[in-house]
Amino acid sequence: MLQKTLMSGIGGQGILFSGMCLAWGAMLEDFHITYLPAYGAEMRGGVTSCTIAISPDDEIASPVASSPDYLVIMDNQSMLRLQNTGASGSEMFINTNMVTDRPVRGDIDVIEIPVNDLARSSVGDRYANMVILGAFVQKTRLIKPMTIIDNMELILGKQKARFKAKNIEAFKVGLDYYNKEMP
Amino acid sequence: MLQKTLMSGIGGQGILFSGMCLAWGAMLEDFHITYLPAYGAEMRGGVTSCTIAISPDDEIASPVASSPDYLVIMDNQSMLRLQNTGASGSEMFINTNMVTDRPVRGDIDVIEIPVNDLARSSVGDRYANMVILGAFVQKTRLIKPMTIIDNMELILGKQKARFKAKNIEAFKVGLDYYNKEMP
Amino acid sequence: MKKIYSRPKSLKSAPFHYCPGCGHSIIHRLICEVIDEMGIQDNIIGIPPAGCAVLAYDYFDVDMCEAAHGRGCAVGTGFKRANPAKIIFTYQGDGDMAAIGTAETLHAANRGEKITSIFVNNAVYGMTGGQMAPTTMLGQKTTTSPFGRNPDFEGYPLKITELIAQLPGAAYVARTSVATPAKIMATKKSIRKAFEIQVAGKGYTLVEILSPCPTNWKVSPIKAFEFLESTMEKEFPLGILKDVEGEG
Amino acid sequence: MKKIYSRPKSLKSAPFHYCPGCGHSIIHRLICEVIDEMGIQDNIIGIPPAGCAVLAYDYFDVDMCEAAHGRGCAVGTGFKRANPAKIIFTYQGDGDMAAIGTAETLHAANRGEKITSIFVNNAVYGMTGGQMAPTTMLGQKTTTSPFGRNPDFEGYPLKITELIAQLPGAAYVARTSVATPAKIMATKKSIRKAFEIQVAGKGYTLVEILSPCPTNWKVSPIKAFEFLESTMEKEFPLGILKDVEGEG
Amino acid sequence: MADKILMKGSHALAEAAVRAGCRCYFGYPITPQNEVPEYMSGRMPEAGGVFLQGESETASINMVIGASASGTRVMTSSSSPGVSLKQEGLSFLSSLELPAVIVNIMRGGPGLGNIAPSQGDYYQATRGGGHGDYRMPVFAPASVQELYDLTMEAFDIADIYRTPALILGDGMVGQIVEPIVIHERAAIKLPDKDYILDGAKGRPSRILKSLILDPAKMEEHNWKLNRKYNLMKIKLPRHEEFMLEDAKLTIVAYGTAARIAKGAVKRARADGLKVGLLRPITLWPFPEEAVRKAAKKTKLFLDFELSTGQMVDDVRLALDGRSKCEFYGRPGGVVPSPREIQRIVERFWLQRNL
Amino acid sequence: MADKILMKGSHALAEAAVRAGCRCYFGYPITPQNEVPEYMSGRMPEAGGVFLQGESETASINMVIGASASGTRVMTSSSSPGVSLKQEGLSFLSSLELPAVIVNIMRGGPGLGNIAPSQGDYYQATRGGGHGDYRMPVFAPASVQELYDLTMEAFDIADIYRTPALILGDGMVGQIVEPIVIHERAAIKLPDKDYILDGAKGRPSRILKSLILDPAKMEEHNWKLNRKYNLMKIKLPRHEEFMLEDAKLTIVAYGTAARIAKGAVKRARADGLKVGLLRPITLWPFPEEAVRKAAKKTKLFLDFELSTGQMVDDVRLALDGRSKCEFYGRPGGVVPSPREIQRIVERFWLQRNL
Amino acid sequence: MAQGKITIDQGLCKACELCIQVCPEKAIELADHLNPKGYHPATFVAENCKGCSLCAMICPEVAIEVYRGR
Amino acid sequence: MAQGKITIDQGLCKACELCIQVCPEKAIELADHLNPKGYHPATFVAENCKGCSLCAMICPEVAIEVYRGR
Ligand SMILES: Cc1ncc(C[n+]2csc(CCOP(=O)(O)OP(=O)(O)O)c2C)c(N)n1
Ligand SMILES: Cc1ncc(C[n+]2csc(CCOP(=O)(O)OP(=O)(O)O)c2C)c(N)n1
Ligand code: SF4
Ligand code: SF4
Ligand code: SF4
Ligand code: SF4
Ligand code: SF4
Ligand code: SF4
Ligand SMILES: [Mg+2]
Ligand SMILES: [Mg+2]
Repeated sequence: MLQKTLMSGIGGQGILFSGMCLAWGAMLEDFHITYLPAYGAEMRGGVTSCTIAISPDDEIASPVASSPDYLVIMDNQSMLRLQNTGASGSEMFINTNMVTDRPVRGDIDVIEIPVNDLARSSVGDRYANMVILGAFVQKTRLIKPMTIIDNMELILGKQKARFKAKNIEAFKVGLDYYNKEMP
Repeated sequence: MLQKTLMSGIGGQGILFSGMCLAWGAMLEDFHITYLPAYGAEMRGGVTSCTIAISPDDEIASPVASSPDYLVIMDNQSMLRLQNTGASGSEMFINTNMVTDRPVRGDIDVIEIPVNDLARSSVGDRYANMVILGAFVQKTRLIKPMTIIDNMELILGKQKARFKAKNIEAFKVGLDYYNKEMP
Repeated sequence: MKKIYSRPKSLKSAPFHYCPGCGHSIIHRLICEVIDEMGIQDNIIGIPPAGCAVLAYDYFDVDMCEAAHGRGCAVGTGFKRANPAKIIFTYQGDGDMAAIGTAETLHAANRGEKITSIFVNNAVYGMTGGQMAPTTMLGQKTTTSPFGRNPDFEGYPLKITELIAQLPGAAYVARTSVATPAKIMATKKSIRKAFEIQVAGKGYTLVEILSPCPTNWKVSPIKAFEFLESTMEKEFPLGILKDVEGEG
Repeated sequence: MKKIYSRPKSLKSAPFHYCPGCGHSIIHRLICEVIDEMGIQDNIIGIPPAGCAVLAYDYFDVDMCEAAHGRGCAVGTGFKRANPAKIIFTYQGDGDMAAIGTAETLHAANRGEKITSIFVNNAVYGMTGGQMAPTTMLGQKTTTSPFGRNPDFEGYPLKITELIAQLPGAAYVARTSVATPAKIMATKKSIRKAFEIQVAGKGYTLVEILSPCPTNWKVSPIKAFEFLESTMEKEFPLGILKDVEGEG
Repeated sequence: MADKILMKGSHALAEAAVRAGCRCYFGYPITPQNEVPEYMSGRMPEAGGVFLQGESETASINMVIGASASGTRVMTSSSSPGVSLKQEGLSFLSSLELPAVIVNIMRGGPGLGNIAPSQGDYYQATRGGGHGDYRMPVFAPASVQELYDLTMEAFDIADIYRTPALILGDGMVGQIVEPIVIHERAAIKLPDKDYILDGAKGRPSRILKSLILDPAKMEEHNWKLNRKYNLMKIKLPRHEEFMLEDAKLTIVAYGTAARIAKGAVKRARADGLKVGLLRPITLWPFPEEAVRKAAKKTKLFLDFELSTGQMVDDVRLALDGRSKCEFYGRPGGVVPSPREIQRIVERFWLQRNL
Repeated sequence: MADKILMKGSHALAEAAVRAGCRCYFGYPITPQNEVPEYMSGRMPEAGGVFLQGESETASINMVIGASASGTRVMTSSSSPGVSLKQEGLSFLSSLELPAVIVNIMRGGPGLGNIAPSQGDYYQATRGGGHGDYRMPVFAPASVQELYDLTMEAFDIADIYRTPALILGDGMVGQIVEPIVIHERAAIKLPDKDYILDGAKGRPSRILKSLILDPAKMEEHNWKLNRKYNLMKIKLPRHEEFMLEDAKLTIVAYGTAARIAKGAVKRARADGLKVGLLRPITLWPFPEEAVRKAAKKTKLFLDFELSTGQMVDDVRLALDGRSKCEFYGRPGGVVPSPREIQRIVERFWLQRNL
Repeated sequence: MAQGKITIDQGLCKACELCIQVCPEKAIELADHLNPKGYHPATFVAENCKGCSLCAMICPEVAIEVYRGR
Repeated sequence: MAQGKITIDQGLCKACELCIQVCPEKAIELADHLNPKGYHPATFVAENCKGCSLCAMICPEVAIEVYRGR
């Protein structure tokens, strides 16, 4: 079944790359996928987001998510802007270190993760985006975690290949956190 | 019946003004008329020409003369260019002082007038265009000669009104020449 | 204690959409201060560009008319010719004024159009994401000069202000910077001078203002202001290049 | 006796369509003489303008590609970038180069495009019937400045050549005239120099040539040549404005 | 007849503009319409208006934007290649909803083409050669008098609908000299210009902009413009009918082509063929109703243009299968004679044994 | 799957150009297509080609003319307002019969509009927004892979027919990232370029010009171009059919709109409504035959565009009264969901009780 | 000797730190908390402000008002 | 002392008289007859031509060829 994920954060949090990892993973698992970054006016240091659509059987019609099944929220501006877009019954992953508010609505699942703390206490703050991705994949199982771990080099591309280890490590931190801390 | 006249000369011979006089005259006699100057590429010192269409009853469809009923030829280049355009049975007025060639075809009337001589020996060379117009009007009777004479000031417009007398005189020289010299 | 500095009244209260440390909003403020001090808020018309300042009309509380990219000086000419009593200013970036708008700018200056151009030179195309501008420094890396600007292929930083200064139609031409509070004050003085000379009907007036673009220079605001002073001001010397009223 | 002067071989035999006493055909001949002397007829590409010289390809026996009005330098840039081994020249009038083509010309020069522009300045729009050009003299009557060019409204004769001379990308910039046989010889020298510097890959080269337009100046050819020397050369001083190879 | 005078098309156009209250003209020379700026350069100062020769067509159309935004009646004129350079500006004028009169005296194309009469810019004029969803009223005069009258009216329509309006002529209409009657503009009530920028004195400051970043708001603007265009489609279509009552074959032609077609119709009628002419005077909005009405009687339509066929789309769209529409064209500046069109008509007449 | 990679639309387009042998790129930045020049600025030097950022769109298209005339494969790209500035140049390219690939990644318009996906430039692309009688092939990709494939092919078609060819995308197609397979260009036989200017060595000198002062000769040229366009009308039309076999209602949509429509078709089919999709891949020449074929079974057509309605003209022209064609549009950058289009389809289905 | 003080609109501040950089009296610092925009806003800390207005002069957000007097 | 002569292509000449103007030896005049273009073409008259080529240099129609020698 078609599943759409919307990931959002402020510039520099690397949320677009998290989305790319998910997209690559899904592609490598032979799903139909589209990845659409929000472009343009948001450029100015503000919120950046991307939408990943994943479908097992069908080509994807619209890459836009009018009401996504999953949301990943890395900062409070994104929270304020996106809290009402999720489909009812959708799951929202929150970076509790940056997100102070909480969605008022009660019809969605909220998964809270102290992403920056986890990152800082391991690989480093800049890898927060991979931490939350780890937790996200582990919970949603949209793709297999190993797909990302095994193909990190390919996903990073030549220029960035040297960051492979740290990205994988951060990703695992997220995985483990979810396994340990979450019911 | 619709009658089309094509007048042609080299820049400076004032043939466009002769055409304008004919057009004004015809309009003042309540004919339908159009006047179309050949514009553009000819600009460069070369041949200039204009087409005057005159119709007693009907609006004029095309201001262009594919095969004019009358031609007025002021110089030899015009002759070479236009000798074959006239309808068969058309009349061609030639300035013998400048036109050395003659049309080969035998199906048109040729009226020869030493226009520059007549002008020089009266008002002056620059008025050659009015001399040939005088002869033209006298022969063709497309309009009444007096219409042009009476309205010369109007036709010339404020700026050029001072040339009224000479233009009329030259026009008359043409009239008289035709009356005297032509059968 | 009494308030000695607060927001100019011709500057709307809307928060700026510019990036942290951007020079545009500083320059907006200066223009508004001059408008207030000259008391011309109800007699001036501004023409924002296509550029990061495209939304300038959300900040200036004066009549504002958008111009197509590069055409500010032509639109300004239209306004001034139609209604000479009004004070007209165009607000243009380096791409807008020195690339696509080269002809419109140069000819407005040459005709001595009685308008003022505020030319914000940040050495890149800010709005579109940091492509090379005619004013980009040699060696400077941008998204369309990834190996650094190479004079053999991309030419040299274009000093259109120096060119305009030579046109008889130009009455006041200055280059300033916002690198320090002192230079910001000087910039304000030049803007005022330009407006005054326009009002006096002496000709075309231009103030080029060197301004930071931390985002596309990919440095912090503080580093950007340093770069402005240490590097850009070397390539683009500050000063009053022309003043029909003699000084400078 | 032996023939010491005859028609250059790269000049086709077609009679010119230009008016009596027009400078264009003199300049055509000079370019062809240089092409012959340098032996580059089979390695040069010419770009005629929209202007009285629009039909130049009927006279030059070399590869020629028409350009839209004002865009000669952009088309020339395309040719040179695609095929740097070729020698490229644009042939442009004052309206073509200094009005609608201002941006294309200035930026080609600033990029140091290795092309040569032959800029024929006759102070009017010849082809279209004598409208005002950016280079029209103050007070000069044209079909669109019937009361004479007034600097307050139409600005000043634009010296785009002086502006280009200041751009680092420009390698050779000269202004000459065809007013006398001697000046015609000097013009030919400048054209050759420009081509040579282009071949040497030093940068953009420009030769502005003051040229008569008897038809639109509404005077005889002889009067036109006098006006050229007595008036136009005063407003547009002759000389080599720039030469990277030092001289002048 | 004292009040009848001889005037060249392009001069009549320019004089009409001045008498319509046009007080700013910005343009760049190009044949075959140089007579317009030339006339304006002498006439505007008399009328206390502004004539300015822009450094290009691009500059000129943007000057038009400034003048229009300050509430002045303004015009620019050019010919085909120059009009192509104005397309961005026309798109802006349309989105900003600024009135202005634009003149295109078409020449042969594409490219530099030539300066002979042609009708190759019909699509550009009626479909918006610029970017985005916009249209503008397009008037196609066929005589000097009509050129005068429509130009005058175009200024009112531009003000009423806050839109650029286009006069689409060809070299012939611009160059031809015919008798015309010069009259003053009709005194009609116009909406007051509450959008103009003249300094925010005693009122809040105003903004004129076409940038609308929010897609939802941009869409609203698009539909707003669209409603305006639909209103124009009801109010503006205009055409001339000539011998249509009993026509079995209807020629559809505009401008110079229509003059020639009219001559052909007379000739055909003289030979007893029931032929008529439908001449669109507005090209956009296209007189669809008139075409459909004619289709009630007419078996065959013949669209005749000085092009390879552009308006024929609109005739067929109007017919929507009701009758067939053939095409005959002479592009590139060739002006056929009424006799030639008569022969074409006869050929179809026989082939379809009408 | 090893050879499948993820790529952004605009990067795929640029890479396809390079692999198609494009060795000159001239362009000017404008959102939403900046990724094309940015990619080219890094990639072209690698490929031994030329990347040059022009001082404007006008300059860029004229640089394209020079490069094409010297026999090089060349491309320029822009978005709506920038493409309006290229119209004169496109008219010249067409008349000079010079091959080139032009890219328009459309944004919301008219005017400055916005940078969201839109399809408001259909008319400009298919009717020749420039002056004179010309057309050019227009390709409308709907996915990243198709963007890659069509761009590559556009270069061949441009060379074969000696014409500029246009890639017409929208912000969505340019920004979307999808899996694609990078393949090399097909080795097809191309006519040799006997028109190029590279110095008259061992051959007579050549002239490239679009000025043809003699109307008779200009007309010849117009008809010559027209014959070429008619040939393209036979050879080039291309479209995709989706569930058309038994469709009682056929949606016609291209590009991003077609993707959404396809989603709507699936949903409608799930509810048992016999709905199909006809997706034009070439907008000019328009797949008229395909539309007429579909009309044999389909009672009702629904044209869906991200505009106020432009392609709908071509659908109706193709139908010529055979069936009715309704229109639904979302201009300004709004991207509706498949669900929304499904509802529109249902409404028509009921109204017409199909 | 002149006394001064400033007020900083915490909502407008984007933490560019330019005011901190130019303040001769080190009278400004970034706060620890985040403002709604997600920045650590500048705050007025010291007593020794001279009301020289340098901070206000350079603040890109026009977030600073300056007071002076005894 | 150097002797010269010139030939003028009468068909090309447009009677601009520039050659006449520049000839130091007054060796050129306009003919009385008209050429096909309608101009009185320049013609070489005098014997004292020095072959200085000034006429050829300025002739806009490239109508003049120059010879020199004894
Ligand atoms: C005709 C046209 N071409 C291109 C663009 C895209 N565009 C918008 S702003 C801009 C340049 C911005 O740079 P600059 O003028 O230096 O202003 P800045 O953003 O740096 O302040 C460009 C290329 C456009 N809007 N219109
Ligand atoms: C886009 C465009 N605008 C205008 C014209 C008309 N036009 C052709 S040549 C020309 C100017 C001619 O003047 P100049 O460049 O000085 O050359 P000259 O004829 O004087 O040698 C103009 C305006 C055109 N062909 N294309
Ligand atoms: S991109 Fe640069 S110029 Fe634009 S707002 Fe940001 S900092 Fe300012
Ligand atoms: S109009 Fe002037 S420039 Fe043109 S050919 Fe005649 S004289 Fe020469
Ligand atoms: S006014 Fe001067 S001293 Fe006071 S905070 Fe600002 S910069 Fe510092
Ligand atoms: S200068 Fe203004 S925006 Fe920057 S940190 Fe200080 S108060 Fe905040
Ligand atoms: S060569 Fe010299 S002397 Fe002989 S005719 Fe010519 S100008 Fe006179
Ligand atoms: S210069 Fe040439 S064209 Fe002029 S008169 Fe002498 S020979 Fe004739
Ligand atoms: Mg900039
Ligand atoms: Mg000129």
